[in-house]
Amino acid sequence: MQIERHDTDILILGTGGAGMFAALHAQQSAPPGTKITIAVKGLIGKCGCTRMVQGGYNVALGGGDTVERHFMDTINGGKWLPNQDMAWKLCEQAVVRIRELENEIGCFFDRNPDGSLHQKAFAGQTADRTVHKGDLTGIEIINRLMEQVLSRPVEKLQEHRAIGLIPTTDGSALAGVLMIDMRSGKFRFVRAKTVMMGTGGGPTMYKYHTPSGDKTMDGLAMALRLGLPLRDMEMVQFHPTGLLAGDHTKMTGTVLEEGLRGAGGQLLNGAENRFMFDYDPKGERATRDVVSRGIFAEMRKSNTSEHGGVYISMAHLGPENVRAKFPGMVKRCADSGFDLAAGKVEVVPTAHYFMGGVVVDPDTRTAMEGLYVAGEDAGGAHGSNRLGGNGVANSTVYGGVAGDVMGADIRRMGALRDPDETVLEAEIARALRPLSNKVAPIQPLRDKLQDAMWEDVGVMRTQTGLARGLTRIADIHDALLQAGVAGDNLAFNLTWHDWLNMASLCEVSEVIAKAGLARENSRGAHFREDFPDSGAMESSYFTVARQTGGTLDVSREAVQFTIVKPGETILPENEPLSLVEAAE
Amino acid sequence: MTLGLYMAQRISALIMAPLVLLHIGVMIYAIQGGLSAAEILGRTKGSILWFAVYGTFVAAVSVHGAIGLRTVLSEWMGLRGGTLNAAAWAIFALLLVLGMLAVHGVTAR
Amino acid sequence: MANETHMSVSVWRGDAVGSFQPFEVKVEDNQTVLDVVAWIQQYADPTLSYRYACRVGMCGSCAMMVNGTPRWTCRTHVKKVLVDGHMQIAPLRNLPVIKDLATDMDPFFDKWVAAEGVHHPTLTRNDPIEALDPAAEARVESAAGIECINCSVCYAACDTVANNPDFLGPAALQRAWSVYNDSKNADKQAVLDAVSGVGGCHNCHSQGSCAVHCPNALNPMNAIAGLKRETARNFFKRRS
Amino acid sequence: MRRGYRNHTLWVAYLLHRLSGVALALFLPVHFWVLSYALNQPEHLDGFLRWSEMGIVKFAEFGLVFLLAAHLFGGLRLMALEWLPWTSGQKTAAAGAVAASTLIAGVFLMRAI
Ligand SMILES: Cc1cc2nc3c(=O)[nH]c(=O)nc-3n(C[C@H](O)[C@H](O)[C@H](O)COP(=O)(O)OP(=O)(O)OC[C@H]3O[C@@H](n4cnc5c(N)ncnc54)[C@H](O)[C@@H]3O)c2cc1C
Ligand code: HEM
Ligand code: SF4
Ligand code: F3S
Ligand code: FES
Repeated sequence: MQIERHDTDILILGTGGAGMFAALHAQQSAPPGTKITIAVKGLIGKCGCTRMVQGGYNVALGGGDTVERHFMDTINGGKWLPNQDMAWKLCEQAVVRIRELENEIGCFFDRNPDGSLHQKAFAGQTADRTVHKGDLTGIEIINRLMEQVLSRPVEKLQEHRAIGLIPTTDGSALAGVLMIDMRSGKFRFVRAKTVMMGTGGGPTMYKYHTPSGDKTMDGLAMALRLGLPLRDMEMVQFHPTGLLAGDHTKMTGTVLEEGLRGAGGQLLNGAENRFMFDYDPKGERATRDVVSRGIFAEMRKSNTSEHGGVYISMAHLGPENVRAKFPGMVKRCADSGFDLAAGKVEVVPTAHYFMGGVVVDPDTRTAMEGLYVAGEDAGGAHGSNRLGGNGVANSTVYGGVAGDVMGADIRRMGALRDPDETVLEAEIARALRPLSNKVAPIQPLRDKLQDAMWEDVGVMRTQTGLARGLTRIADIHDALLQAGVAGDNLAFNLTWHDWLNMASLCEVSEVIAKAGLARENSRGAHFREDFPDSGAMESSYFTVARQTGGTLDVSREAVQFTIVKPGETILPENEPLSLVEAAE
Repeated sequence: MTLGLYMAQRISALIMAPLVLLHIGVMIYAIQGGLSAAEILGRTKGSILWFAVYGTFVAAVSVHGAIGLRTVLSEWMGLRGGTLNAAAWAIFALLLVLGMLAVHGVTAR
Repeated sequence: MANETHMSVSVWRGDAVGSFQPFEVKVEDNQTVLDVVAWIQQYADPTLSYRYACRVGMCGSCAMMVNGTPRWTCRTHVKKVLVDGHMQIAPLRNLPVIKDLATDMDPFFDKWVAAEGVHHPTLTRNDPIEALDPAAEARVESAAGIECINCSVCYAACDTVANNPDFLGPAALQRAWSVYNDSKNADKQAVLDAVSGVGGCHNCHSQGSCAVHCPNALNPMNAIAGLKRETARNFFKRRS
Repeated sequence: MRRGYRNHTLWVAYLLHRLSGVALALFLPVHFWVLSYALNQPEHLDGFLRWSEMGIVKFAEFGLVFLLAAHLFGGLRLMALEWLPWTSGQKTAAAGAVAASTLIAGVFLMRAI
């Protein structure tokens, strides 16, 4: 197999909030003449989830709100599992980043009549904090970033899929990244002094999921194969209201926004009765994880709608009001044949965000010299649960940090490093494997994996379920390794990429299930029916998974309360618990 | 098409608009009133006013038509660069020369 | 052939040269054109190439010609486009075809940048966020086109783009108009200069197909008219 | 390939404007030439006068006038659309009004023949 070799100085993987900010900041901070390359699985700015951000961007901008309060909400939301230094930097730097987005990048954010930024409160926040552009905040942020990146002298490798992080022969540092140029089907190995990975995780191994189709955990799978430690891998956030429109449409799983429930939307089971009050006194307005479990429990009782979910009903609020308040959602539902304003729409919990990720320090450095990780690929900032609005803040803040740090670090780095050719060859062989197998359809395997993860490693977990899940994943993985793809034309061969996607998903699914087994309590997004208790906060631990020599180990590490201890707060005395008026 | 060409085309159009309306008006009046061609010519010949009117029209239409056809030639026939500009100038010249000859015929005594 | 339970779908195969290939696809309840394309690739012909990402009308990467009309396929219900149980799917017009239904969108974005569809800052991250009246005329005008998802549907619908390879096209010009009207933008003249050249806004013949087909109901034609107006006004100002 | 995207009034208006413009640009030189041929040499004048009474010639000349009217109104519509900061509703209305007036002008001219 011929491979093309290519050199750069700073390589960035992914063009979400993390990747774009890394490129811009690296360009500002690196010494003149530094070559910067951005490689992405899709088109620049037109893939990934930052673009899909609806609700908005969390940042404390005064009016009573403070960075301290944002931080405390983040720690409480993450049930004391977050790496506190990362959470702090997230909250602190979000203030700078939002000014950068508004002033330098040119984003339009919604304003109050007096001209100040409009901010609202997502569930779990104690202040009106979320900056937004209607309910299409991500499009605004990414489009503006995209323009900036496109107009700068950054080398662009579009539709280049990273498939392997290649270390040096002695394993002390990263040499570069192996990619497939998807348009031609050729392999391209790119050497770089520093690489930032921002491929955005993406729990798309669940039957119902929200992220974009290009996200398939490639980054975490690569990090795993490189032997890097991954933390919080059991933490999969489910959004309670994904659209349910049947198995044969990609619309299924996509988010119906949080605001619907906030505005008074009711969840009804198959018998058209409200049920959320059976599970929580806040009813539909409970937090994401609680509502997701409520719906899941109802589904297990077979109290379901036509396609096996529940209904969300808005009609009692007046169809005209609903149409005026949620035009985007109403139109989207109408496009797939549902009347959100006057009828009821089937919904189901849907895998939304992955809190787990590569262990990094607050400067985005990993255990491997030359590799930096930011955004959804990095673990730590959110702990066991991510607040709505902290996702895009995280990716933009840490992408920028990575850019700055790489720009500085590269000054002390010498020549490009040479790769371990055996690892390189092994990665190529791995990718080529399906081409010599007997051709078999890949999608049925994906369906099977998604069922297994949804049923056994999903919203509610048990030891037996997780163990069964592991067997199912292993069987599917085996079947995948035997499945073949026709290799006569590798150019834009989506089926080959489906196979590669499945390989990443299988590898990471196993880690999720194993980490789920390792956490014998229920925290945030992780709920064990056999261990429903949250465990003592003071002795909180996080899981760390690491693959060495083909075996996967999951260990526990104690959370360091570097800034605040459970039961304490850094808010000044007499500060009110919440600045948000109780929901109307 | 650049801003300059655009402005030339729009300004020439604006100049022509009242002249064309006038011309159409005259023609309709002539027909309704049963004026013959000879009678019309009788009024226009030797008139500086009519010379100015038709002269301006011809100048404007030469500019306007040349730019207009230039656009069409480039969009529908794929002409580009020098060829395109040469064609436009040729059209301009043709319209101007023929037009001025006609104006001469209509207004010269 | 086509009946109640199945539809016949002709799909473009090849690049610039190629032909339509027929497929039989089962009709389902809630099915988008993208679902049809994906089903063909997953179950009927694994060599079919196309592009999508978000599947909910946010990323603008799934646009194709459906029965000769450019559309976002992930948000187009099959029922809307099926004619006598048949539909035809082709790659988006006016862009080079990479393979089958996937186009090279680079020219579209190159023009976006060439039209100065990029913010030119007046402030830095160290400055506080300015108070901006959301009802100010310029802000409203600027915001009118802001929700563009750069799907290139307008670009495909415009015959001027088809006939004139230099033409920057509706989306890029609309973005330029937003930038021009943004009070935070430093260099208004740069925008006007960028849209006044050989491929500039003055090539637009107000065909209106861009506005008719924009899936987000934006109106690039209006934005382009705005640019024509401002450049024309500026034409005299600069000369006097 | 089918071209479904062209089925709307603005596109049709564009095409009519262009076709009328091209037709004008083709006929006008002929018109000019005929005029100058007849009027610049006195010996041709009589022939011209007789010739201009012929129905077919009259028809052609009126065709020219009709094209001119259609193109004129189309062009004014376009410039109004470009330069007057109207809302889209007003624009549609204006386009409709112009279309109507073109029609009236056409009918009027036809009657005149
Ligand atoms: C529907 C939806 C709504 C959301 N709403 C909100 C919200 O309101 N507020 C909020 O804070 N957060 C929200 N989030 C979460 C938020 O989008 C993410 O937290 C954040 O944007 C992740 O940014 P990122 O840069 O890490 O990854 P992404 O933006 O996902 O980008 C990942 C990039 O990596 C590329 N990539 C993937 N694999 C490879 C590979 N192998 N090789 C090369 N490139 C690769 C992808 O194509 C993509 O360009 C939402 C998420 C979804 C899905
Ligand atoms: C009488 C007043 C006239 C007005 C108001 C007028 C207006 C216009 C306008 C605004 C355009 C630009 C169209 C576009 O960019 O899409 C145009 C184009 C054109 N005009 Fe005229 N015009 C007039 C007379 C004429 C005459 C007499 C001719 C004949 C030579 C003519 C020939 C053309 C041509 C060939 C085009 C190009 C068509 C196109 O680009 O689609 N016009 N006209
Ligand atoms: S203006 Fe509309 S059609 Fe054109 S790219 Fe933007 S969203 Fe798509
Ligand atoms: S379709 Fe094209 S011609 Fe102008 S009005 Fe839209 S850009
Ligand atoms: S897939 Fe993103 S717009 Fe259709």
